[in-house]
Amino acid sequence: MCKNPLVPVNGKVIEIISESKDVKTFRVKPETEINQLPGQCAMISLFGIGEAIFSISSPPNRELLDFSIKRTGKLTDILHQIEEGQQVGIRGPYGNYFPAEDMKGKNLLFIGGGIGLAPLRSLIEYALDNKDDYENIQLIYGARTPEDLIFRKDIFEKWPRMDNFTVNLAVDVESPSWDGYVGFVPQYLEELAPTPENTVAITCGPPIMIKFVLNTLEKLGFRDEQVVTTLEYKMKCGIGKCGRCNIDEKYVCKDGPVFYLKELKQMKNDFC
Amino acid sequence: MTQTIKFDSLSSLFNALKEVEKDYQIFCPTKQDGTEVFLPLVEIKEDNLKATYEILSKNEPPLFSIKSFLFPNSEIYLKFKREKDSYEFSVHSQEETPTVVLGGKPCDVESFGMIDMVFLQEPVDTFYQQKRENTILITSVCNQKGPNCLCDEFGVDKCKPKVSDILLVLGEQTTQKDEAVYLEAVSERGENFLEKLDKSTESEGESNTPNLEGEIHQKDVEKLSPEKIKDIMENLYDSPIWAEFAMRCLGCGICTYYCPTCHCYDINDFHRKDKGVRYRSWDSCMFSNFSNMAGGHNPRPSKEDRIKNRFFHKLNYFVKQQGPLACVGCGRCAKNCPAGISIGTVLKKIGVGKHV
Amino acid sequence: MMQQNFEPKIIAFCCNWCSYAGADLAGTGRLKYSENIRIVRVPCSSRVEVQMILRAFQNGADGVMVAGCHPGDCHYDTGNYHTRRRMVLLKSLVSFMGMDPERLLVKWISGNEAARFQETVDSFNDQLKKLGPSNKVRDQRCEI
Amino acid sequence: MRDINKEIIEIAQELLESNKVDMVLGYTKGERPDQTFPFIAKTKEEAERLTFDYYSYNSLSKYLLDDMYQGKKIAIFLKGCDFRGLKLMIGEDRVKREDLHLIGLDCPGVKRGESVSPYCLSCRLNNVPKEEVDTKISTSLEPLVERKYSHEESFSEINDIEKMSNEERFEYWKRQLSRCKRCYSCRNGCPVCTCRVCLFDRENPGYIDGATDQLAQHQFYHVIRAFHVADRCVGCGECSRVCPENIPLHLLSQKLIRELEKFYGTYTTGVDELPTPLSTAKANDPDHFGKEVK
Repeated sequence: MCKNPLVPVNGKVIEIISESKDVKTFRVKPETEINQLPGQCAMISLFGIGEAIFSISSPPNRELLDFSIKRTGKLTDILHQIEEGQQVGIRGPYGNYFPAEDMKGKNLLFIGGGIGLAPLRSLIEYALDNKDDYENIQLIYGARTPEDLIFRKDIFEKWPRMDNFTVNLAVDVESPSWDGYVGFVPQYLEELAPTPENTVAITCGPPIMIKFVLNTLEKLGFRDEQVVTTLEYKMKCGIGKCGRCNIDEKYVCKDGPVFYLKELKQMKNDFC
Repeated sequence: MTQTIKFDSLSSLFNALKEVEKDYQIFCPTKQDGTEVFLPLVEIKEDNLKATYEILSKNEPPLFSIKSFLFPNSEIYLKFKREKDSYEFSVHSQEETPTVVLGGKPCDVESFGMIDMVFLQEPVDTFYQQKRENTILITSVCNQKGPNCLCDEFGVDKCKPKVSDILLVLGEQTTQKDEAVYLEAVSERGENFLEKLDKSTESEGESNTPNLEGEIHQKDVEKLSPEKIKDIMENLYDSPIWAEFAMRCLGCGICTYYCPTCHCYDINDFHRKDKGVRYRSWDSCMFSNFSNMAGGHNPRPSKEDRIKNRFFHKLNYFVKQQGPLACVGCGRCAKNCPAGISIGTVLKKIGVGKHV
Repeated sequence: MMQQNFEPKIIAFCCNWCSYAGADLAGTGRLKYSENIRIVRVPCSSRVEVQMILRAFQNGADGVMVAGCHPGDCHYDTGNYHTRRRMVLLKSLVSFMGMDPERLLVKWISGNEAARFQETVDSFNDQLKKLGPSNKVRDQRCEI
Repeated sequence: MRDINKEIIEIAQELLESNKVDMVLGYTKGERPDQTFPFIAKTKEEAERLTFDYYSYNSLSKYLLDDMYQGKKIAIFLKGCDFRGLKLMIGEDRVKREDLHLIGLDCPGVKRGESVSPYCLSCRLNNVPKEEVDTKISTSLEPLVERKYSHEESFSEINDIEKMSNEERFEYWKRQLSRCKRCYSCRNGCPVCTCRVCLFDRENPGYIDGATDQLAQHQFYHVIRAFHVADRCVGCGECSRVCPENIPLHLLSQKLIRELEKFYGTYTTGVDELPTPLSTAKANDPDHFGKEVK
């Protein structure tokens, strides 16, 4: 009998990196390869507690899979208490992926908020792996406070030093430890006004931020097929059968999580 | 090859079934504490037979649909054990004994056609597939429509459903008007089962099922066109009718749990000390925590959103995804909903089919 | 009939001000009582909701004990009066549904009644041993 | 005798036309003669569909808690039990009396399908007191059952169960409860189950578990559901009526009502003053746990 898609494979947490006070990155080594593409997700399970779907924040072809997880619920609470070496269940990859092929030869504009940088990171790193295929990369990233910014090594050290890579950071509220931009991401985006020419914008963040970012991008002249976003819904099966993550007839787990703005606009239901 | 077997009466059919009971798990409908239930054949006593006969002869589906035999209300699929830091998990093996479900109505068995589309499409849900292949469906046909039935409208043939292994016809439903019971094989699986049954019984053996009597033909009923309804629904997204329904909806899960085509599920873990299981159980899109996320965001926060989503799924999304309307017209929602919201009332409200 | 080798699991909800102190005193006084008991400290016996008791049974308890201050001595004046009303009712409902009400013990134990605590636990333990494992209210899923 | 429906429609139309209310919450006929369902009339035309008959079993007062009804002026038709449920909600500040226009009905007893609701057989508070509502329907239907109220007889069903042995009772409830599909209609239909967030809906701690193959989970749900409305029950019997599996849930409530009565005296929800028996406690209550058990 062939394997049921709901049955996970074993994985081991090799390393845990604390990103902020409520975000940790778990570096997992699965027993069998997952072979994901940038933007895809996987189900992580702690036996006895449950499963939840998370986006993979590392690019393809790495030994370890990174999951950057914010502490919000029952499972993530426990996940934040585990130690390196913990065994977890993993199944996936699920969903579609960022259209990295279509983006070749273009500028990439990443707009992220809070934990929303996690799925974007897989594509950023993928683009850096294939530097020749892509033009300039710009990242506009914001969080509530400076302490809430995640992937600090990447955003403060690694990425700003790369060629053709601009990093613009923002925080929502003023803080003594912050001398950068203070304000919301959509606002910052409007001020920076990146050109839509030969550019694809990729955004992820809290639903309300995505909503305003999409508006701003339109104002800046981005067309619907130049904007890509990745969404998050409650999921149980990850394979389009359990029926809860639908927006219209599309299942976020199977037909998403990555959607072009064009697709979102055709939907009758609001995505948030 | 065995095609049709005639039994003198329901009890002679049951005696024949008892002969093969060691190879099959057989379930039949009957009444217990005044309520229709499916029980294993062994538990059906002589005095239950009258109730069983009544349920079979009724032109109305039994209280609860038979989908739970193929897609159980809750099923454990993973077991795990913890030893210090490591976990061991294994797939919880399912019973291999073939199951026979007697007494589903044509609408019930046709619903499996729809669940197949979802669960058997890639990636295949092997738990369902295994049960599906291991279950023989003996369908009790109807020769008339019941008070809530919309089978004709939804294209379900109440006399000869497409998805079934064996058809069960009661003599009283036919021109013969007798007490006999006919079993007619309509699939290979059904034929094999009848052959086994044939050897074990001294019934009259092969014969032909006499013709059914009653309103067997669709009378002036126009079959609903999935495409047409899908298009009508397209324009109803912002309609006030959903709020109207929501105002009287109780928000319970009756419609989803009693619906033979609803197939949403939930996955959860249960553990005690070092042992645990992972199980899936039915879930209902009418519950507020169905789509509520850990962070507190809920894409469908109000009853209106949920009721709209449910009927859009049945009458619009499913058509787009798979083709047919996700309803077999069994009428259980109409019978059981305490607030009188059913597929029939929705169709009426959206102006489809004057007959409903 | 006493079951051989059966050690019941007892969950005891003890009020912080009286019964828990009583248990504490039993400990410091080296009074030995059955180790089958697992004490959960609660601020007041009225904090113990029905769902907690049932959950304990579901998850494998063979007996549940709710212990609070003697009526009139509640740290919050009326807390244990509420416990009293609630527990009487729960016991009748549970027995109406055919479960064993004897598996739920409610007891008033004050902070200086170490001996009473010891006695209560031990006699409850013996009683549960006679009753045998509780399987009417237990979730059976881990036993497969 | 006047036609009750005519009177209902006239009253509703008058209220809507004079803008005294935004909507009238009542009943209308369903598809079949034995179906009557809740209905909201917002216009004079819609009001013509209002009706009241033996099948008007739903408790309408529960709807008022829903978000969709907030901030609106609502006229609501009330049977005796619904009225008592509503009074509890008003007493607990869950709804505002000034937003409501209460229309009292004399209830003839109700049925779902063919069976008369068990509670109606022993109901003595079927009529809504005229002085407590804004409008009283003067016509009434022929009573469905001949009521001979006897306090003892109203508990006859639970007596039968109490006569059983412990094992028999356990088997009885095991059989009944294992039919439960956990659709929550008994909770959602109950007019006195009024928590803002139900403990069964809370995800953390997840008190209830989706597994319906475990008797323990059914017991957990039903004991707690019954217990949480024990002292609040108005005896409408809606829990048993809405249950598609015919689980006699009202027996649990009846048992609890009788126990409360035995220990703490009679209390009739919606008639007697708040607090309800379980939200208060007295020093001189009987103490069943004081005596030593040997």
